[in-house]
Amino acid sequence: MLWNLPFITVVVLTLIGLATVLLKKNIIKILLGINILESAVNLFLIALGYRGGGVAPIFTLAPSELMVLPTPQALVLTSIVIGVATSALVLSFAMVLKKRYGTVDINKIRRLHG
Amino acid sequence: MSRIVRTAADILYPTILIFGLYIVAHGHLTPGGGFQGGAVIATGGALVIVAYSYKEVTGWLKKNVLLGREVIGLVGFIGVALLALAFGQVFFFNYLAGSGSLFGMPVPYGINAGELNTAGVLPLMNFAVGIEIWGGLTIVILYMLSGLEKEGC
Amino acid sequence: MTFADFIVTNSPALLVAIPLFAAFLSPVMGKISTTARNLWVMGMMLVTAAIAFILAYRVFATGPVLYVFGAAAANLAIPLDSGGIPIRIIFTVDAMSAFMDIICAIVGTSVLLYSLSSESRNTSLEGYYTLFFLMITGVFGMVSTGDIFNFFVFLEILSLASAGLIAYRIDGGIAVEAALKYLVLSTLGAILVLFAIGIYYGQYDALNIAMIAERMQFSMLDKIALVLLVAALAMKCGAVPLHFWTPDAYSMAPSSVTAFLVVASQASLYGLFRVVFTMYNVTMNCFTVGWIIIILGVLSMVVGVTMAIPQKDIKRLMAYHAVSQTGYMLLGVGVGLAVLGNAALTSAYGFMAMEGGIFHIFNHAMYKGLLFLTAGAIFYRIGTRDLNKMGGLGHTMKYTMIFFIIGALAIAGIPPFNGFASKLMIYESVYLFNPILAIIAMVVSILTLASFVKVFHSVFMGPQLPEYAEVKEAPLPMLIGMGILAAIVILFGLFPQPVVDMLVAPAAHALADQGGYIASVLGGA
Amino acid sequence: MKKMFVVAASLLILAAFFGVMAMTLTFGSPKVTDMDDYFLRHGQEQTGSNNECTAVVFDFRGFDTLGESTVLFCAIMGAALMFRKMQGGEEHEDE
Repeated sequence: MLWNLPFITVVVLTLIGLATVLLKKNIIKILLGINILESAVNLFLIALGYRGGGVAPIFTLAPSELMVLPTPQALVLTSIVIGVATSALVLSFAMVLKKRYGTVDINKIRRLHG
Repeated sequence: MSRIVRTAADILYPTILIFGLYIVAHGHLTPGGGFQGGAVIATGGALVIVAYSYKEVTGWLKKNVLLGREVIGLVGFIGVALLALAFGQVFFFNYLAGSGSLFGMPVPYGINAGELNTAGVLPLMNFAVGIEIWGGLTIVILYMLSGLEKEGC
Repeated sequence: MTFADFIVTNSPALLVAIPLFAAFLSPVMGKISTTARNLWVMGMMLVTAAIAFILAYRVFATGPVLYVFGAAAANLAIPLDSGGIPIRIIFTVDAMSAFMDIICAIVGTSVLLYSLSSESRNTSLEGYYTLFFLMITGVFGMVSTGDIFNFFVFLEILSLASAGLIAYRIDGGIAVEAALKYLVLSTLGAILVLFAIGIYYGQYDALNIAMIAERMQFSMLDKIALVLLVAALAMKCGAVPLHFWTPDAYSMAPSSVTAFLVVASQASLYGLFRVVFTMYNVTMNCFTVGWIIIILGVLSMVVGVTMAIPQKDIKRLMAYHAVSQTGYMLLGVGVGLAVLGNAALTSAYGFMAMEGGIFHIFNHAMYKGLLFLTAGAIFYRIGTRDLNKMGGLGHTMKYTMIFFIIGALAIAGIPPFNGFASKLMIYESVYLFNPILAIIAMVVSILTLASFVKVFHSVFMGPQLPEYAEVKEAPLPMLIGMGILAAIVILFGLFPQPVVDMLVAPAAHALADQGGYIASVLGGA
Repeated sequence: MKKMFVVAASLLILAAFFGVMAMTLTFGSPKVTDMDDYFLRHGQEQTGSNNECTAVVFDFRGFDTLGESTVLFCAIMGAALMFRKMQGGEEHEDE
């Protein structure tokens, strides 16, 4: 069903992201998987708010009064910034681990066993 | 980096700065706002850091100043919101919109050309967030570089 | 409007605004001087705790308190021209939220007092206090909010601040490894929560919990959202299939942070209860979902305690016990949920089970916090967590030993400590529901006692070891911090009935009463 | 390759989940839009902002935005702790 293409893309992106997180051993690749998942959820949210033929909800010289829903855009903005913050923290951790262990492979740095 | 890259970065940095500030200032009229504008400005900072080396950059991008910018932005944001309590209103109440004072011009409803002096506390919050993101995203890059620097790899 | 009125009216906003403000200015205070920073963090913590108590008093006296951010009036949940829908972020503080606020305020205050001296040997303490205040903000926000996206934002604040603090003592990378594990799992959980939020938004165009509950139809999509939320929040609270981050994070974090991480996990537990009770309630099949939660609880109890017994590391051992105790809360509240649709059974034992589970949340935060703080005091003095290297500390660390005994007896459910009061309620009510579950719970309790007797013996008993002859008692602020928690453990153990009547029963009824929650936001009904 | 199997199975279940999600929702015509219609109708007069996204971000849901700035602040303080200069007397327990 072609008109649901954005949602199908969300499904595909989610599966790619989850497979990356679960199967890859490199911390950087895991982080990339998380970022793909975040993109999927952002696309999901923004696709929920689309109204056929609508324009961006900005009244400054808008071409038409039919506008898409503004709330998902606000939610996605929040979600993107949170994603950036998470990536920054994960990358800092990865750098410290690289410095202490000399590798970013989670199988080689596993000294905790739980 | 080579002299060409450094010169280009020198020329581009003020341009990026002004463009980012434009995005921040027009956040309530056009697409954009504090986060987007702050991120654009931080890109300028990243460009300078890439063009020069970490040691040269720390001369004029000081961590304490950037952290101060971050704190000023956040305190400004929460302060603007808390000021509503001082006026006897609810936290986050938009006490400037339509008041006739700063940023308080009444707006014509519907589609219009836009007027900078509107939207109450929204531009103030945009500026606060813009300053915060400017300091925040730059300082993260500096922290990571300092981690590399100590290791020497 | 007098100052007192002002504080009372705006208490839900100040509850979050003041710790945020304290966190933002802590780095600046750290640049001024150490004394200024300590005074600042302690003063701000006391103000926050005072506001939490004022708010809780108001909630228990007058019913749910609303706070609408940015509206013309603080309790104007539905704008007059909106046609009956809430549009802004609303803090809905009912008795259950106020109950969690009290826990967070008490544990936060004593832990902060404790960390004034326990962390004093480390660097970058302003970063430590900043992140600690952000954790407090996260817990207060999560338990007070009535908006599901706001819940997600505070969940992320809590995850990132906790991850930063778990990695605080870098410790050759082990602590960072634990923090990385915690952060990756939390982020995955948060993404699942965000998917669920998207599903609700797409179907009902609402983000307010009461509004979603009002419009809930329990379609296929709602079932998916329920699964996503339960999986994510059960992982965050450390229930068994996904508990493996708990021992790592709890053992590698500084002890003061670990004591507060217990409260942080319970905030996720609160979120889980809020989702199943307030958003779904009887529209879903309560019996099935209740049994799922009961099974999670029983698994957590059994696996937690069996994993705890062979541990050699005192904090890892306590962390597995934390998983096990979380199982009791899930068991009690799960039984309450399983019989929710049936009025006769609910009044017979359902409410009692829920009260037991909720009371156990409080008690667990107190005694487990106390135990982690004693472990931290031991570590502060002798610098190891390995049980085999300890011994004979009872000769020198007498107060710490007394506090440890109090905590250990409370976690094992021995009268007259508070663990007994809540476990007794869980045993009695669960026995009426299904005797086997009650027997499992009692056996787990006995194993817990055995495990702690072993720990007590190897840490405090025996002859004084020569390498620890110079060991002194823990410093005074740490003793005061532990003393506050120990006093509450004893007090609530001696007089459980007034506490249950005043705090726990209103919380349980508020949780079960979906109609009341919706009516407090949307009016009417 | 037991792990691969487990991962593949869980991914298949999730694919079914999200497949249902993708098929149930319709793109381009949201069913209920009352909250967003309120923002579009009244946002301009209540906040004075032409950009309704900014109105939602900073006014109607301003508290979320404060939380979001705070999340970034958390990450920055966490990174600052990671790259701090450690001194000799700090607690550690590397066995």
